[in-house]
Amino acid sequence: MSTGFENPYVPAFAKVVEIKDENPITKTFKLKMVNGEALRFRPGQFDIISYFGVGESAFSISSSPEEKDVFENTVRKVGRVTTALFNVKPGDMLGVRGPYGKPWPLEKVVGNDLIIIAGGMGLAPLRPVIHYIAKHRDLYGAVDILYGARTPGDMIYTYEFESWKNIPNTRLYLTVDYVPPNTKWEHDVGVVTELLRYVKPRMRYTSVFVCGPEIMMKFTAQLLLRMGFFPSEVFLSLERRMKCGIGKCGHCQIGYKYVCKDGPVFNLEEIGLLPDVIE
Amino acid sequence: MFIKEDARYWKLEMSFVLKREELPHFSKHIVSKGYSLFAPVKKEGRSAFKKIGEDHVDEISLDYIRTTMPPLKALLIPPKETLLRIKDGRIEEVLPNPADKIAIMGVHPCDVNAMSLLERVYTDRPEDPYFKARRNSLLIIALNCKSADEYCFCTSFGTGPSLDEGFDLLLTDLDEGFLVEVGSRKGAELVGDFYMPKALSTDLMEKDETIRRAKGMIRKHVNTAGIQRIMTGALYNPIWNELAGKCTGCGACNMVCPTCFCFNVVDEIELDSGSVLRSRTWDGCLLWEYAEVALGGNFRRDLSARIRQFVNHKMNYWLNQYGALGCVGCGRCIEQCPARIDITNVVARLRGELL
Amino acid sequence: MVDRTVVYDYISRVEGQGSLVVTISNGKVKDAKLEIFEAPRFFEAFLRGRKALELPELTSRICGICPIAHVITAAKAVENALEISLDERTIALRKALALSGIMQSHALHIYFLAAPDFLGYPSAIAASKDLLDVVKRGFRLKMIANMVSEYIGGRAVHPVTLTVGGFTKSPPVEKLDETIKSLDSSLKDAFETITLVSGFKYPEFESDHINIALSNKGEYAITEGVAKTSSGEYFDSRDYRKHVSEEQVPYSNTKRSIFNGGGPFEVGPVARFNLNYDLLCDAAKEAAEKSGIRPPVKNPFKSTIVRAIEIIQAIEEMRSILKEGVNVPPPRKPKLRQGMGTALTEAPRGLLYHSYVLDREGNVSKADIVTPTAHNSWRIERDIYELVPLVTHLDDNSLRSLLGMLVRAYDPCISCSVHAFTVRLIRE
Amino acid sequence: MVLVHLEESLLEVLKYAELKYFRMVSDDDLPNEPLDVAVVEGAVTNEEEAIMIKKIRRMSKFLVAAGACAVTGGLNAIKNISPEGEVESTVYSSPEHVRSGKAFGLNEYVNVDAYLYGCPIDRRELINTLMSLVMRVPPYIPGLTVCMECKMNGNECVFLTRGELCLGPVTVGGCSALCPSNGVACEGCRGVLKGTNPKGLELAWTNAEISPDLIRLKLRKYSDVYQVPAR
Ligand SMILES: Cc1cc2nc3c(=O)[nH]c(=O)nc-3n(C[C@H](O)[C@H](O)[C@H](O)COP(=O)(O)OP(=O)(O)OC[C@H]3O[C@@H](n4cnc5c(N)ncnc54)[C@H](O)[C@@H]3O)c2cc1C
Ligand code: SF4
Ligand code: SF4
Ligand code: SF4
Repeated sequence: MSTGFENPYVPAFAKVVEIKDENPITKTFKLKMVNGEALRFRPGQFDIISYFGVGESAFSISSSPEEKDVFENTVRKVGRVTTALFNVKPGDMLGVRGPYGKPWPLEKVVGNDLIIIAGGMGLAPLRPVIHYIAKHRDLYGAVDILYGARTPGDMIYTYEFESWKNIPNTRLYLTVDYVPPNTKWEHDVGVVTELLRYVKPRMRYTSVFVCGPEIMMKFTAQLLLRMGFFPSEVFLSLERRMKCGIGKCGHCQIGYKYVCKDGPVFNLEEIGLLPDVIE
Repeated sequence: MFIKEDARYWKLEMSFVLKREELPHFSKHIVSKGYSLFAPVKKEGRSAFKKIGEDHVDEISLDYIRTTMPPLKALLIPPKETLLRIKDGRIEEVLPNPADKIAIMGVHPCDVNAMSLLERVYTDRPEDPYFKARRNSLLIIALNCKSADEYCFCTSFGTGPSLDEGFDLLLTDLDEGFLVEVGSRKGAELVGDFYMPKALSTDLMEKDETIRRAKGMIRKHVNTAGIQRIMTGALYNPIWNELAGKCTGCGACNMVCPTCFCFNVVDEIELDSGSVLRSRTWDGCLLWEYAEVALGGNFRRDLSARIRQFVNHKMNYWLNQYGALGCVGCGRCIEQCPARIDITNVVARLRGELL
Repeated sequence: MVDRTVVYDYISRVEGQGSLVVTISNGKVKDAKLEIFEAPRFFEAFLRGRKALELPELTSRICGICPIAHVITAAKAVENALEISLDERTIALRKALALSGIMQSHALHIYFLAAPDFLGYPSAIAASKDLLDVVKRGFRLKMIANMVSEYIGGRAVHPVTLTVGGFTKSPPVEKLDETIKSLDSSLKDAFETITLVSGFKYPEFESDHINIALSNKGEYAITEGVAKTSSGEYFDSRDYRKHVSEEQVPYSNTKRSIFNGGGPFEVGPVARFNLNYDLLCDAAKEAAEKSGIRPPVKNPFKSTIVRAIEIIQAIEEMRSILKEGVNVPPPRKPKLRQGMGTALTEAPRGLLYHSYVLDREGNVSKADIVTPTAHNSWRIERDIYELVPLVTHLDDNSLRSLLGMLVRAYDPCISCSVHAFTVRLIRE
Repeated sequence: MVLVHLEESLLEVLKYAELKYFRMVSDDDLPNEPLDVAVVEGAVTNEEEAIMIKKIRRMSKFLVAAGACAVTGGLNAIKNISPEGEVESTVYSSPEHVRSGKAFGLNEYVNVDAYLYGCPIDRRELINTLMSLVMRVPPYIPGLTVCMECKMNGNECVFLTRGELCLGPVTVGGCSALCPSNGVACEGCRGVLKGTNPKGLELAWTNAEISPDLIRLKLRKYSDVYQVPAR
C-alpha cells in the first residue's frame, strides 16, 4: 500500500467488511482498502488503525498474507481505541497506516523445524505464519503449535484449529490455566511452556516463534535457553506503546532498538542486551 | 588541493563586519526580505527567542548564554502541532506553508548541532513532512559563543563554542561589531544587498581569540572515550536508584533538551466545526505514561528506569541509532532541573572519576 | 396540629444546596427557616496558620461563582494589614476585574436562574429548544464577561494574577483592542436584556429594610469606599463589627447577620442601585428609565431588572478603564508583619467582608469572612413572613414556586456562604 | 456548575447528549432511571452526601469526578488534618448543629471512572471528556506535568529564579501551566501525577533551605501530595 508516501501520518480509508466475535472481549475485523489497493504485508507485521476522534493503535495483521484484497486485525478491548473499535459496525470506515515493522524471518528459517508458541492474544501475529506454512508446506520441517490461554473461553481462532491440525506434519497442542466449572475441555491444563515437553526439537535445525504477554515470553525464553535452543533462533514479537509506527515518536524504544522499525520481531540475541525488556 | 592558506583567504572573501549599531537595520533588512524573524530578546534578565516584528528590532539582544527553551526544536517541532484535520471522511494535512520563510538569528553552536541531530531522526525514512517543510524554509544565522557559564560542556562533544557548518550566516561578537561569515547561498544572498565592509584578517584573529576565551570558561566536561561500553556496563548500577530518590519526575529535562524529540499524539473534536484534529505534543521518557501500555502495564514503572533511559539515550543509544551521541552539552537539563541532577556528574561517577 | 406537609428539598437554580422550611398556620407564617444543606466550608478555620500572601488564592475557592470578589477582598484586607498602598491604575484594573465578575454572575442569574421562572420553563436548557436566541444571548454576555476576567485575571474563574500588592502580570497589550471590541459588541445584547426583563411580569410585593452598600466619591462603588446605609450612616470596614453582629441559628450552617439596632438588612444590586443611583453612567440611567424603575426599589423580584442595569454599568465602566491603559507596575515584595486587616467590597450579590489578624511571621491567626448571602439571609426570611399572608389563596405548588422565586431573587449563593443554606412548606 | 461555564459549547455538546439532572439550573428532580454518565462536583463531607453519591453511583454507568473537591477533597481537605471538632468550633459558637465530617474525594466512597482535575477544571478537558463519553469511549487526559507545559510555554521557572515553592513538577498538567505562565507558582490544584516523586521535590526544597513550615503548608493544599494520586 503506498498511501502517504509523502506524509506517513496520513491514514488511508478502509471499510469494515466483516466482524467476527472471537470471545467476549476480542473481535476480528475484516477490512478492505477503499482505494482498491491490497495491503501487501508479511507475517508478523502490524498496521495502525485509526478511529477518528479517538486515536490510533497498533495491531498485528492476523490474516493470511496470501489473501490479497482484504486483511484482518484481531482486537482485544482494553482501552480507548479498542473500545471505540468495538462500537464499529460492518460498512463503517476506519483509517489504516502500514504495514510496519520487521516480519517473522520466514525466509531465513526455510528448511528448519518450527515451534510456534503463543499466549492469549499473542496468536494474532502468528496466525499469518500458520497460513503461510499451510500454503508453502514443503519449505519447512516439522511444525509444532503450542497455544495457551487463561480459560478455554479466552482462546481465539478456535474455528480454525481443525484445519491447522490437518496441515501435514503439524501438531497443535492446547492448554489453559484454568477450566471453569461446566466447561468441556479435553486438552492440557497448565502454563504454555509445559507443552514444550511434547516436542522433540533438533536444536540446531529448529526455530521458535513466540508471542504472548511479556511475562509469558520471559519464562518461555528462559526455558528455551535452558533447553538448549540457540538464542539466535528464538524469535519474540514485542509490544510497546506506539504513537507513530515509524521511529519518530520515541515511545517504543528499548535500548537502542525501536520496536516499530527494528521489531516487533527480535531474536533473543538482540534482546538479551537490552534493558527494560521484561517488566 | 585546498590548502589552509586558501581556506583562510576564501573565508576572508566571504566574511564581513556588521557594526553593532547596524544590527537593527540588518534585522529589518531580513524582515524586508519576507522572512519571519526570530531572535533572542531579554525578558526579566533572561533571554528568550521571540518573533520580531519590524518595529521591535531594537529589542534584539545577542548577548546571552543560554535560553531555557531550545529555539530550533521549538521552531521545527512546535510543542503542540496539528497534523491532520479530519472531517466528513476527508483527511486534510495541516502542513506548514512552504512559502513562509523563517529566519532565526543568534542561535548558539550547540543548538545548531542539536538541530542536525534532530534532522537525523526526522529525515530518517520515512521523512517527517512537517519537520522537513519547516527545515527547508529556515535560514539560520548562528552566533558563536563569546562566553560560557558553569553549565556549559559543549567542548566535550565538539558542538561548541564555535561552529564550522550547518549555518547560513555565522556571527561572532567582536569588539566593534559582529563578524559575519557566509555558509550557504541563501546566506550569501542575504548579505549580497546589504552593505557591510569586508572583514580583515585581524578580525578573524579576533574571532579565534574570542572563541579561545569562551573555551577557557567552560568548566564542565564529559569524558566520551569508550562511553558506550561504560554506560552499557552500568545499566544495573545502583546509581539509578539513588537518582530516583532525588529526581522529581517532572520531565523538565525532556522539554528543554534540544535533542529530545519524543511526542504524543491526541485526537480532539473541534466542537464548532465538527472536525477531528489530530495533533502531536512533546512527550518525555521521564513520564510514567510514556511507557505505559493497556491495562496498566508499564515497561519503565520505576523512576530509576526512566532516568536511566534519559541518560542512556543521550550518552549511549543515540550512537547506535543515529551515529552520534545525543547530547550537545548545552547544559539546559542541568540548569532547569529542580533537583539539581547533573548529567555530567552522573557520567563521571559511572566512570569512577567522581565519587 | 399538622394538616399538610409539603416538602421541597433542594431549591434548584440557586448556586449550591439549601432548603427553605416554612410553617404556615392559619394563613400566617409561623416559622420560616432558611437552611443550608451544603456542607459549610470552614474556610475561616483552615485559613488559620496559612500565609497571608496565600489568602487571595485560597479564599477564591470559597465560591466558583464569585471568586473574583473574594480574591479582591482578601488582597485588600491583607494590604490593609501590611499597610500597602496601590497605584491608581492597579486600583482601576481591579475594579474592571470586579465588574467583569459582576457581569458574569448577573448574566448567569438573569438568563439561567431567573428567566426560566418568568418564561415558564423548568430550565434554560429546556427553554433553549424554543428560545434559542435568548439563551444564546445569555451565553454570549457571560462569555464576554469571562473573556474580560480572563484577560485581566489570567483565568475566568479563580483568577491568578491578582495578588497582594497588585497584579503579577499586566494584561497583554496585544489583546486589548480585541477585548474592548467585544465589550462594545456586548452593549447591544445588554440593552436587549433590559427589554427582556422589563417585559417580565413581576409579582406585586414590596418590603422595606435597611439597605447597605459601598459608597465612594465620584464612582459607582465596587471595590473602594466605605459602607453606607439607607439610614444615613457611614462606616469603614475597620468598624464593621461595631455595626454588624452575627448569631448562629440552630437549623442552619449560615450565621444570620444583624445590623446593630436595626435588625435584618439588605445588600446586593438593589441596595447599590438605591444608594448610588446618581453615580450610574448615562447609559445605565437610560436603561433604568427605559425599564421604568427608579430608586428606591422595594420589590425584591425586580432585582432582576437592576442586575440588567448593572450589566450596562459594568460594560461601560470596564471599557473606559481598559481604554486608559492596562499596564500596571509589578507588585513589590511585601514586608510581612503583625497586624489586622479588613476590607469591604461589593461582590455580585452585595457587600462582602473579610478580616484577618496576622502574627509576626505574617501567618493568619484569625479570619472572619461574611458573605452577601449571610448578610441577606435574615432579610429573606422576613420577606417570607410578609409575602405569605398576601398569597394564602395559592395552592402548595404555586406557593412553593413563588417562594422559590423570592429566594432566587436574592440570588443566594449557598455554596459560598461561608457561615452558610430546600423550600419545605409545612401547613398547620 | 462547570457546565455553565461552557456557555454555547454546552449547547453543542447537548446536540449529542441529553441532560437528565442538573440541579443548579433546573427544577427537575434526580431521575429514577439509570444514567449513562454522571458528572459530580464537590467533596463528600457528611453522611447525607455519602449516601447521595452512593445512590448516584448505583444509578450511573459512568461516573466522572469533576474538580479538585470531587477528586481529592480539594481545599476542604486541609481541615482533615486538624483534630475533629476543632475546625467547627472555631467558626460556630454551637458546633453541635453543624453537620460535617471530613472532606474526601468521591473515590473514598465509590469507584470513579474518570477524573477532571483542577480548581476550576479546564474547559477544553471537560469538552473532550464529554465528547469521549458521547462516543462511548473512556476519556483521556494526557499524563504530563505542569512543569512540562510551563517549559513549553517558554516560562522561566519560578522556583529556580525566584525561590518560590512551585508544585508544577509533580502536578497533573493540562492547565497549560496557567499559574506559572501568569507569574505565580503552581499550587497543585490538579493533584499529583502518577509516577512523579513528591519526596524528591520536598528534598529539593529542603536543599534550597526553605523553611520546613512553608514546605509543610505547600504540600498540603489541594491535595496531600503523599496520598495515593487519583490518577
Ligand atoms: C506491534 C504491536 C502489535 C499489536 N498487536 C495487537 C493485536 O493484534 N491485537 C490487539 O488487541 N492488540 C495488539 N497490540 C496492542 C494494542 O496496540 C493495544 O492494546 C492498543 O494500543 C490499546 O489501545 P487503547 O487505546 O484501546 O488503549 P489505552 O490503554 O486507552 O491506550 C492509550 C494509548 O496507549 C498506547 N498503548 C496502550 N497499550 C498499548 C499496547 N499494549 N501496545 C502499544 N501501545 C499501547 C496506544 O498508543 C494507545 O493509543 C499490539 C501492539 C503493538 C505494539
Ligand atoms: S542532555 Fe542536557 S546538556 Fe545534553 S543536550 Fe540535552 S539538555 Fe543539553
Ligand atoms: S531522552 Fe527520552 S524523551 Fe528524549 S528523545 Fe530520548 S527517549 Fe525521547
Ligand atoms: S498551574 Fe497548578 S495551581 Fe495553576 S491551574 Fe495549573 S495545576 Fe492548578
